[in-house]
Amino acid sequence: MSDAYTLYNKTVMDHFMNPRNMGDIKDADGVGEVGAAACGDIMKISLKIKEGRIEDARFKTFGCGSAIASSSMATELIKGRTIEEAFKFSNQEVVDALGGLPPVKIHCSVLAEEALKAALEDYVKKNPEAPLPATAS
Amino acid sequence: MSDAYTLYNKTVMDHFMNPRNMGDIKDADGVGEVGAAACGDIMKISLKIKEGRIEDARFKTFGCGSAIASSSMATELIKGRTIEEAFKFSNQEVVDALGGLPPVKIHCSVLAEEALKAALEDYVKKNPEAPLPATAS
Amino acid sequence: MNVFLDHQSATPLLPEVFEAMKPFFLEAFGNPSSLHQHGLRVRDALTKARRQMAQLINAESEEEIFFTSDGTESANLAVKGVAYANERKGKHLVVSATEHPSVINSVEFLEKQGWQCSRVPVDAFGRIKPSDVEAAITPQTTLVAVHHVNHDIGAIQPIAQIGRLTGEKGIPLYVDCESSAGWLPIDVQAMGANLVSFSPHRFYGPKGVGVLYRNRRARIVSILHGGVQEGGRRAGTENVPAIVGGGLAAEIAGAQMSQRAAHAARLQERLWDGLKSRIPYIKLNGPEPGPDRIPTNLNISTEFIEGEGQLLSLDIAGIAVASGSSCVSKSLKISHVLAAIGLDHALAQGNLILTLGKDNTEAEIDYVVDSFARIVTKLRAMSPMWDEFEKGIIDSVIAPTGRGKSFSAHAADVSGKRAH
Amino acid sequence: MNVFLDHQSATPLLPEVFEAMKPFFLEAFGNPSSLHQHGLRVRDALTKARRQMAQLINAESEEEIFFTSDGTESANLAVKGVAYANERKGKHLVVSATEHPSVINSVEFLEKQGWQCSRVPVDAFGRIKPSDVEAAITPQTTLVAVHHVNHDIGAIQPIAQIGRLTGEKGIPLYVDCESSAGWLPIDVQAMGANLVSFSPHRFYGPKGVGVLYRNRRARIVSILHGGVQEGGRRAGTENVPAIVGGGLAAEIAGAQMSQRAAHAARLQERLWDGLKSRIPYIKLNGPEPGPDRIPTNLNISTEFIEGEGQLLSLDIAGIAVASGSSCVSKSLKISHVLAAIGLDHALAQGNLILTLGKDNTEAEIDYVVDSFARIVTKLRAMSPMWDEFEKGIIDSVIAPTGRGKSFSAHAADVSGKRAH
Ligand SMILES: Cc1ncc(COP(=O)(O)O)c(C=O)c1O
Ligand SMILES: Cc1ncc(COP(=O)(O)O)c(C=O)c1O
Repeated sequence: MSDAYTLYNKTVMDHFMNPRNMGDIKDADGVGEVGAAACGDIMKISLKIKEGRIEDARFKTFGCGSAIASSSMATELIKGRTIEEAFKFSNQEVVDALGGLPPVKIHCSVLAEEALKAALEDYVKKNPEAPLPATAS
Repeated sequence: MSDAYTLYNKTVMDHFMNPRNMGDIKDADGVGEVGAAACGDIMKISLKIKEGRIEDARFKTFGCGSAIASSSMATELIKGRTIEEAFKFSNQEVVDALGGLPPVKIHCSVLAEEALKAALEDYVKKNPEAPLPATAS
Repeated sequence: MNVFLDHQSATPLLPEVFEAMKPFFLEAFGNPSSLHQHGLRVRDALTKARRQMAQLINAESEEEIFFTSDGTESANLAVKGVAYANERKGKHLVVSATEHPSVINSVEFLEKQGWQCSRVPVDAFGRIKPSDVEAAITPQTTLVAVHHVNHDIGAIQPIAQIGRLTGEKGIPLYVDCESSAGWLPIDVQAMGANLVSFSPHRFYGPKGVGVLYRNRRARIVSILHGGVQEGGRRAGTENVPAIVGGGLAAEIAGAQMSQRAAHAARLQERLWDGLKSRIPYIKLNGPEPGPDRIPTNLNISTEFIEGEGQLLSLDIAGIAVASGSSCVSKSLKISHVLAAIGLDHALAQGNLILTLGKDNTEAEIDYVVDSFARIVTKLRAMSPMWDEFEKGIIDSVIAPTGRGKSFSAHAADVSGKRAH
Repeated sequence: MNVFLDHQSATPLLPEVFEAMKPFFLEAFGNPSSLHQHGLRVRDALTKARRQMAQLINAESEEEIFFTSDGTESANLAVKGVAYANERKGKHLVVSATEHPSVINSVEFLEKQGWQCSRVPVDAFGRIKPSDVEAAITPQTTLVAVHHVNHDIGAIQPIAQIGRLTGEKGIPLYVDCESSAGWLPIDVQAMGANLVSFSPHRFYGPKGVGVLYRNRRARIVSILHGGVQEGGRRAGTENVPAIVGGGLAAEIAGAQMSQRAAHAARLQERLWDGLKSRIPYIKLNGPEPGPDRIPTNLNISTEFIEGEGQLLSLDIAGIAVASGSSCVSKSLKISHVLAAIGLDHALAQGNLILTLGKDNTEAEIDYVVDSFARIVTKLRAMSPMWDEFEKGIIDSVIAPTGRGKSFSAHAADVSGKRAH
């Protein structure tokens, strides 16, 4: 294949072909699974949280190339952040870190944000003693 | 110019380029000038008639290639015919002798027939003593 | 290895067709409407191409062939041209539910202008029942439009039967042959078709030309208005090189059709056998390979993974395919063809269309089978659905185990979490 | 000698444009809708071509460029696409009386569907008065369509003035630039045009592609329905090689425009000077050569002889020209452009259109003048009208002598003789 012609840019293609943090976390502290009604993509993010900080993040995704790349990138970005920081995470970070997505594919990055938030909420639910950030939705 | 591509067939092109009997007859015995309202063509045929027979026929035509070729061919065909025969002359003879005309150009041969008939009628009018054929229009 | 399995989208031009087109770019560049030698020369060339097109589909005369710019325009002209021409007779059309968007959307446009349209359903294999067509016809019907072969799922329609009944009722029958021309024999007279469309770019001819066959029994008016080209049925300067090339491509397709089709059928069998033996939970959409399916097309759904990822991974492996999956199309809607055959949403998601050509080889097919098996494994490992299927949380549509809820139910559950 | 003076009908492809198109036939044969490398490669090529088109007409963005199959389709899309998109606002259109049939006949079609249309007259030179356009506009007007340069008589229209007033009223302005693009500078922004159409086959690009420029201020809907190509504005498989070639032809035309135009202007002057000095009773239709006339076009009427015979005789001498004479067109009607400038029927009959190109030479022009003078003499010798003029039976329209009746009166007299 010629490198010159791919549907997505190099970064997206790299994250699609060599996804980071793919898989599940055994004994995850929080798991979120969300789906996009419009296109049918499903994304699952599991988190390992220690002392209010995300120690590990993994994903599984049923979806198109940009959905896979978005979840790969989101898990990369989120590792090491505090729960509070993570609740402020926005899909735009994913888009930027990926060097852009086609307009019709922006919703994939939104799905990654939502999967992450769902996992965080799952954690919060399981750990009611953990300090809840003010911005939690 | 390549011979292969002409609007009309070889015979028509020949009669257009080298028209036979072009011109006027001095002291013509009959002259007919007709026009086609639809396309604006005008055709004039002059006849020299001797002893009830067309001795000479000449044409002048304002009109397209097939109009010129039709009048050239009509004058060729008509020479030597009796008045009676000439009154039966039909445009189809012109079309056949030319080896065919495009459908939208058939009216040119009709014009040639009409110019001839007009010239014959002119002769008849000028020579009321001449025997009138039964089929005269 | 580079393998092109998307002949439905494009075919390379035959070198001899290219050679035939060449002089019409640089040398015989005239406009066929011109009355001088430059125009007359190309006019002759158009007549020859018309004859070649007529022969491919057994039309009675080359005067029944009209040139357009592509299959879409031909379909628009057939549908709207007949509808407008018969406006006074009636404003009802009958089409099948699985027509190409060029037909479906033309019909929708006419509906906005006051026409009524019946969409005849298809069975689970995508086949139209002639009796359904018959039932849909009303005294106001001025056109029946059915495609010969479906572009997505390769189903061959029972055209001759439909043609018999439209013939009896004296209603014009339009058959979109875009997916079949050049690959399957087409006999417009035996079909009972009054209008037929196809384009050479589907059988190694050039892009930029479409064909509409129309016989005297169907009245039609122009839809692109202007000059008097194409007997007043299609205005606009003719794309002479493409028409010339298209004519030759049609002639060659006619001559080589049986070999090409037999070759494709062999590869189709090898490919489908290979895929289904190597990959569990995979399904063929449309009729089984055989008399009801065009030998060039396989449409498969691979469960628990989505189509675009498969397409991208195959592309990286040098294999070009198409997908009817929702995420691939720009509209995010599942293909109306897959919807019409009642395909489960989960399977419509993981949909791929592989279309064979005359130059594909057995070695290529084996490479595709290997690559695809590897890719499916990789993508399933990434898919939460596969995992959940293995854990018995969700069930397979293709081979139900009786454990867990359906994929669709699960997808709805997780999608409900957030609105966006 | 072979002289091509029909560049209005066709131009030969530039060899470098042909070279640029080549790979897109055989090698990069993909469909731009495909998501694999074959599709993506040609998608890039389309974007480049869009940019080249945008630059030729100073469009703000390449996203304002839509590809169609030819100038006719672009005109149909502009007129009907805007009319349908604004149907709820109003159903009134304003066009000039001398638009190309692709506009005129689109408008007639819309009239059958309930639209109203005003046809703005032109003066004796074929020029539109902006105040007439203004007067024709009503609150229901949703489109004003005027051409930049007339295809028959080369008149350049006062577009910027018209654009100013449509801009003030917020009515979309469509400018058909088919006859000017590649030869005269076009600045859609300075023109105040919202839609502009042209085709590369008029400036040494390929047939099979047309361009429609449309900016955001004009709403438009598709008229050929189907897939989502061209941003949903034009369905159908794109003619990639022609688009690529058209883009390059546009780029080259832009770069060479001033030389090409200056060259044509020199030859135009030489040709017209030669003809009028050698041939009596000859008239130029449309504006004098200069700022109001495109430098490529001469439209002449030679009195007492008819157009087709001139065209045929010139062809035999190796000279290719066009004719707007009634006997030449298939309809047997005089060109609506010549009718609109009020040209005497007798002069409309003997009408020839000579259009210059970049490769014509002075020697060619001199040969044309000589040949034409000889042909006119020969045809006049054959013409009863010339004879009757010389005898004082009919008079000249071009240079009246005061003797005899008019040609038209005479023609009516002799035509009255027989009905057929
Ligand atoms: C069945 C069918 N009809 C019509 C069309 C439209 O043809 P084109 O792409 O030449 O415009 C297609 C194209 O894919 C098709 O498959
Ligand atoms: C002014 C004008 N508009 C539109 C057209 C139609 O363009 P095309 O021949 O590319 O269909 C022409 C063609 O001659 C023209 O001269």
